[in-house]
Amino acid sequence: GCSNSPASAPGSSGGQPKRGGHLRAAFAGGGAAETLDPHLSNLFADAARAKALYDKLADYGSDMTARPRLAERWEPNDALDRWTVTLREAEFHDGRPVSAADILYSYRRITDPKKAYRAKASLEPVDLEASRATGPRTVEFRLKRPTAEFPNVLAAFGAYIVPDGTDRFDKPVGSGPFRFVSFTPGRSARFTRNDAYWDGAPHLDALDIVVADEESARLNALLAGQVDYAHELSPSTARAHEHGGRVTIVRLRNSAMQGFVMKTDRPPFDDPRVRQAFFLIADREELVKGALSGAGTVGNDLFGKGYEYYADDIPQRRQDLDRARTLLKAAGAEGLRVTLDTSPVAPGFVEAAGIFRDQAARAGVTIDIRTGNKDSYWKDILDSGTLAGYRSGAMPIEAHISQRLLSGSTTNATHWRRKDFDALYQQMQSTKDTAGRSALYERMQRQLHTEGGFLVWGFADWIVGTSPRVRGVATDAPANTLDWARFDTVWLA
Amino acid sequence: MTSFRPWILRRLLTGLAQTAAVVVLVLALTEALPGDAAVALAGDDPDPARIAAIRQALHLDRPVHERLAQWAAGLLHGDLGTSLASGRPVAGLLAEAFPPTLTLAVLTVTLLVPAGVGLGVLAAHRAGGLLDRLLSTAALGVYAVPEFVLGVLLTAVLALWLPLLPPTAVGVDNLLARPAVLVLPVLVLLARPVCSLGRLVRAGMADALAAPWSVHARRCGLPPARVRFAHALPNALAPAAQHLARTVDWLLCGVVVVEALFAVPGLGTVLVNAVAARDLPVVQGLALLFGLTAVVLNLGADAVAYRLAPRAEAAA
Amino acid sequence: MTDAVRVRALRVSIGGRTVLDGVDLTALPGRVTALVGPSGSGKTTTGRALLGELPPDARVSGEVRVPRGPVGYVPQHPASVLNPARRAGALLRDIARRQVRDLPRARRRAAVDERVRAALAAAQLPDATSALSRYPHQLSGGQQQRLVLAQALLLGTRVVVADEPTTGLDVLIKQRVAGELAALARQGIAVVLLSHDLAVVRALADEVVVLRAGRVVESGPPDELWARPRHPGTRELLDAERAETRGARAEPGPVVLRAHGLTAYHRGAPPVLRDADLEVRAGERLALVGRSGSGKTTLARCLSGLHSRYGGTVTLDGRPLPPSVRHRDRERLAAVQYVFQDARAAFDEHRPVLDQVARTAVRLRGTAPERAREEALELLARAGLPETLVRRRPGALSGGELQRAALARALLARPRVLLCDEITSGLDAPTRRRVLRLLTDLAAGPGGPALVLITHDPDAAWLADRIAVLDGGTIVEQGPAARVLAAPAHPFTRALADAYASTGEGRG
Amino acid sequence: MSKARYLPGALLAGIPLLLALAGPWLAGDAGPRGTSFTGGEGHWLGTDFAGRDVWRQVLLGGQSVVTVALAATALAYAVALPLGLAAALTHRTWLEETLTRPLDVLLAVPSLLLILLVASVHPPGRAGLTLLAALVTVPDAARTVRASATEAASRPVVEALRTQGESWWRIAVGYVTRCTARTLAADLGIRLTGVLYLVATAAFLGVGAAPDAADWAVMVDRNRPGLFLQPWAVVVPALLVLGLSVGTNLLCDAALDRKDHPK
Ligand SMILES: Nc1ncnc2c1ncn2[C@@H]1O[C@H](COP(=O)(O)OP(=O)(O)OP(=O)(O)O)[C@@H](O)[C@H]1O
Ligand SMILES: Nc1ncnc2c1ncn2[C@@H]1O[C@H](COP(=O)(O)OP(=O)(O)OP(=O)(O)O)[C@@H](O)[C@H]1O
Ligand SMILES: [Mg+2]
Ligand SMILES: [Mg+2]
Repeated sequence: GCSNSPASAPGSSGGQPKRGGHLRAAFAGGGAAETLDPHLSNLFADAARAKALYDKLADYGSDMTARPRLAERWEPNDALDRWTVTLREAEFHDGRPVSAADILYSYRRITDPKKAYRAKASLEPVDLEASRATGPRTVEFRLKRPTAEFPNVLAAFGAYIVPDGTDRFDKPVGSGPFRFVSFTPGRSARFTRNDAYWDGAPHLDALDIVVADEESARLNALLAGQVDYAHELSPSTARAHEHGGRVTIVRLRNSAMQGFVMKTDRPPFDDPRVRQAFFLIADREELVKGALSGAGTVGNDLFGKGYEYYADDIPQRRQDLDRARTLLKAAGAEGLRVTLDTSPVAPGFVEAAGIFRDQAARAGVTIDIRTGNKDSYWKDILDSGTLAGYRSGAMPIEAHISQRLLSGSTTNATHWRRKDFDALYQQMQSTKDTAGRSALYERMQRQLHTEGGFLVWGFADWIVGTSPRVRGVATDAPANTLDWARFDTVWLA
Repeated sequence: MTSFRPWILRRLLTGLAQTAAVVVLVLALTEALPGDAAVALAGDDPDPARIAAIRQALHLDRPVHERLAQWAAGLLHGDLGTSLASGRPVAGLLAEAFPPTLTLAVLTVTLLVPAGVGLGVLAAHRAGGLLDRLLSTAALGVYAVPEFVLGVLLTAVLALWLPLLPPTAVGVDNLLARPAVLVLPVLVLLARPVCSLGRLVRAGMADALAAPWSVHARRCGLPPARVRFAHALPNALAPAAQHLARTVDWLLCGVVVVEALFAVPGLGTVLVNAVAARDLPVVQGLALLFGLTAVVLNLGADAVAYRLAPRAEAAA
Repeated sequence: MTDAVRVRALRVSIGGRTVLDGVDLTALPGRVTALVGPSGSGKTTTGRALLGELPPDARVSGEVRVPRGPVGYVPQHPASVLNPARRAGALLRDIARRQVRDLPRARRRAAVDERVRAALAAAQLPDATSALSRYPHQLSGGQQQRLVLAQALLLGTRVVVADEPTTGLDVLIKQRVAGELAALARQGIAVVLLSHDLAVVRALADEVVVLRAGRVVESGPPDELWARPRHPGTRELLDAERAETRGARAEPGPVVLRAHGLTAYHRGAPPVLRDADLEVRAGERLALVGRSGSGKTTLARCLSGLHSRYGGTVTLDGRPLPPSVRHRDRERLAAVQYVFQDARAAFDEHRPVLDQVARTAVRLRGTAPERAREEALELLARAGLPETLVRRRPGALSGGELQRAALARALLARPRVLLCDEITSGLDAPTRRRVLRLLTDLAAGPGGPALVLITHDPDAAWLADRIAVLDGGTIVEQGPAARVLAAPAHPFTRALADAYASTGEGRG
Repeated sequence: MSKARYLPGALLAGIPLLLALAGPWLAGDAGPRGTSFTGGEGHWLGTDFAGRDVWRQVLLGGQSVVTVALAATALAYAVALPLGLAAALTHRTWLEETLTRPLDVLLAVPSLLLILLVASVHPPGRAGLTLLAALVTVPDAARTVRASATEAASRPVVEALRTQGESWWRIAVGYVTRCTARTLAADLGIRLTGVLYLVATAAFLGVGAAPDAADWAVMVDRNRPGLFLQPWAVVVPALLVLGLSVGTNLLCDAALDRKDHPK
């Protein structure tokens, strides 16, 4: 009875699923900071473990639409500020059924004002004081304002459901496809099949999630058969081994937006002509080739390529140095000199800065690159500097806007604060029909495309390697979506 | 020689002061890093409110010296504090990361001493000769190769091309239970110190073997091996002992690269992660550990030097 | 005859200089063959040729035949052949162990110990336990000498080359060591003795070969040689005439250097010098005598600021003298100069001797380098060292030559007090006379140094105005030389006086 | 004959030195970027991780390595030698303690941690990196100097030189250093290599030089992922670094051996 969720993810190669086997998957980790508390999960390894043990009410499909998971269905009222969510029949590993109380407990735990759980900001629209269980398996969520995209909240990163009252995670109990066996932070975690899983028991007998921080270690382990699945490989690794036959390379497209952010409220970028000139300076192909080693596609200064509501109709922007020069001249910014903040927070980041510097030089703009500390980079660029490297994982376009582009957004790195834009967003959230919302999304995106602060030059593939006997790995699942790092649908041939 | 004991005692006392200095230095540097544990925990979602909340929850809003004092007070009760990033006790965390590092270090040193000394003695056997040149050049070559390059090469050949050995220790919780995974890391760890130790020993040996007292020992009919090992070697060892102490220190604290390459979750990994997470209690705990190790090792090396150059009373 | 050492027409030239020029020598088993000759005549070089250890750049012709197997060797400078990082016991046991290899394992240890003890006793180091546990630098010069001798005795070779084996030994021990060498020869070993000590040579040798400037000028049994020396050089060499009867003398002036209640010790050991009082007056010559190991060198080192682990006071002109050279200013450094017992160890092996000698004047008197070299050359020449010699590095000088260079180095400071530690031990009689004359002349001159002569040589002691006798770290007797030697109170002083008398008789 | 012994060292060290010196002049302008880790298209050593021409990067990348390594080693020894000698020559315990204990504190901080921290606090330029590398090298080098000088410093010659009123420098450098020259030269060579290695490892950990800097040591690390696609980007700079360090060490050896056997 789960019409909305795919019965089985599209496999990397066909064949009849086989039961049994023990799969070892290698992820980059965070050492002792790793945790099994799904609300704290921050790293990909944490997320993969959380996904094995727990469920969310909803999760994202490959186009970032929310797909029901523990929720069987959801229905809004007309004002879109009261949503009734009906749970499916599912049980935790200890046999207790998943109930409305568990949902409310989990959400209240996440939004605990004294704590700082990851999904706290995403759950902000929900008024949990007023929300209540209307039956053992129905929850009525009261929202602080109309929210047409409320399902996105249910699918938010880290909004996992834990049993009511849980506060310790040394022997975690969830409703997910695998049961907990053991865990050593920074090293390995072991899980076994949950035969009673509501979405059908996994094919695998057991799953190990092991940690190898270094990419080459993950690759070598994969090549030597120490692991069967290696998460996050580099584009050059992919190219080197794609046709070797020893490993299967899976490219998860559109996983990470790559770009630069310009502070739209400070010189020189407070002048839209300068921002446009910068849009035109970027040679996106060169950036993708050089910084992503070709593993990605070009961007069009908009977030969410391939996602629901993405404005595909807006023509692709190309490098035009003459126009860029003209615009700069018009803005009185000839011989412009700006500082570009960057930091080795992700592969390709610093390279992109270097490439862009060279491109800008051809338009008469001098860019000084300042390499910041990678551990505090995101905080540092939020309010200081004028131009900085940026990247973002997958999330619905709505989430991108609400978190980064509204006057009250907490991580508004472009300082994009427009009353008219905010109004469009509110209007969109209050619009019930999809077509109407779609039109509003397009208007917002057009505005961002012409004068926004995000210079999005590309979308990086997320590269996963598996041993050839691993089947059922989803190929079109950007990182953090439902089918990414999903091991209940995987089997060993 | 009766003054040996007070000397050690005094050195241990200054050692404690030194360790305190190390802790403070490391703390000051870590504190000077941009951002704090809250910022690091927030990562790419640096919501100011969230950061403020984390900061409050971790007591990061209190001044450093207060936190340091509290940590020191805890230390007196044998409590190293709790990790900011994971909320787990630091002592337990270090205790978990120590065995892999110790295993690697002990194994490496056990092989290093005979190999390095042997190489040096062999090369010094005929200083300037063909064997010496070959050995020296090879040693220099290997010494100049950083671990990450050597690691890649050895892994490519021994683990991937001729699949003789497992390339990483990924997912292995007890290294000693799967000794095969230790071979590559130990080889890589060994490579550089063997070469540097060998060169120092060679230099010392060449001088010692040319000294008149070596000539006299040979003249007295002592077999060449005895002259080499019992007479010349001790005189060549003082700098080598210093170097060895440094190497052990490095093995215990600085094998970040090898741990990363072979996915061995030891102290180096903890260190890098702790710095990245601005996890001060862990960094302090590590600094304490490093400081104490260094004090003990330096003391050992000085004691050896004291014994090997008895004429030099100044060493005490 | 196969056991004989045979040297025929040996020519050695080093660095273009002919050091040996047609040396013939035969040393028979069971006999002591002595090689005598002035300092620098080639004795050590001959000895090294027997060992096959001439420097790599030496050009050698002629024939050297030595029986197979190792050759026992007592080098002239014992300090350099003792491994600084090995205790005396280990050095001896290493050798002894080779001798007991055919014994059953269980008995080897005891046998080794027994042999080591026997060798030590034979080398006159009876206090075995304490000596064995010491490092070489913790032994006195004479003790080191005997340790090396013990090594040679332990070796059990068929040939022993002993280069100045009795330097640094006091008269009593010297006689006993000579006795041991004779006993060695009686065991059928060929002993080649290179020595300046004519008393020992005459008492011990069966055959004496006289070298002069690298040539053998004559040879024969000692009695014959002493009775009828053919070569004028030999006559001069063998003439045991006393240096000079005290020479010219200045009236002793005020006290320059005074040590009061000096108690010196080494790290972690009982004091080696106890409550010593000593005065040195301007223009005076003081002989410091005593058994080997009695603390003479230590006393001198305390005075000269090289040993600062002591209690008590040292004053110069009534003002306290800093215990360490590091704290002495230029003037006070220059005022008290020390000539090292082991000259070879006191020179930098990398630099020419002349440069090193001249530096004293440059550093301590502020003389211009050119002028300092001239002064140094002049002084060295007076000590019998020509310019060609001193332009070389220390390695190319003989033991006696270096000893004189060391003396010149100290003298160049124009010291007020000169502490001479066994500076004549490595010199032949004529050279010794020459050096002593040089010293006394300088001392008698205006502003000349007061001399403290640490010596085992009765001649040198005789030269002194006053004698102080050290025994076991205590000054047991002190007074005018004539009185002390005429009416010795202490057994050691008595032995010294006897030895003096006997050499005096030797002179006839 | 005597010249010949310098030949291997001179050749090995000469090529990298020459490239480092002349490279920046020969490099010319940056052409357009290609795809990373490919060969051909006018890139005769292929492209690097950022699609740049490897040969051009090689030409540009020597200067920083060579200057940092040489300057840091020289600087480290300029500090460590007097410190180590002073510690070996002094008899004053307090002086020795004040000289060596602070260094021991530095020594007790693992050098990579120190670099990691300092470089993160203040991203260093070339000069900063040099200072940093020198800083972490000094304590170790000073200890080695002290250990090897202690024996020579306790010889009677030193006492004789002191009674001669010889200056500290002459004793320390003129005698003690000379006696320990062989060990020190071996150590110096090792330090030079150590600094090269340090720069490379710092790059591995993501500090020190900018990640896309033209720098042989950085290139080796950054181009590692493409080793199986386009080996030259790793192999060439690695060989140059190797040649530099082996060559200088061989030169040291050759010079010393000559001094020891004057003919
Ligand atoms: N570093 C040391 N540690 C312990 N004992 C020492 C040390 N140096 C010398 N001694 C001992 O001190 C005593 C006195 O030594 P010193 O060198 O003063 O004797 P000396 O009278 O000069 O003898 P000689 O005539 O043999 O040169 C000797 O017994 C010697 O073994
Ligand atoms: N390596 C050398 N190079 C040049 N000349 C040397 C060398 N070694 C020794 N000589 C010279 O050879 C001569 C003989 O030296 P040798 O050491 O044999 O003399 P000796 O008879 O033992 O003198 P002493 O009684 O002073 O020890 C000396 O004049 C010395 O300067
Ligand atoms: Mg001689
Ligand atoms: Mg003495």
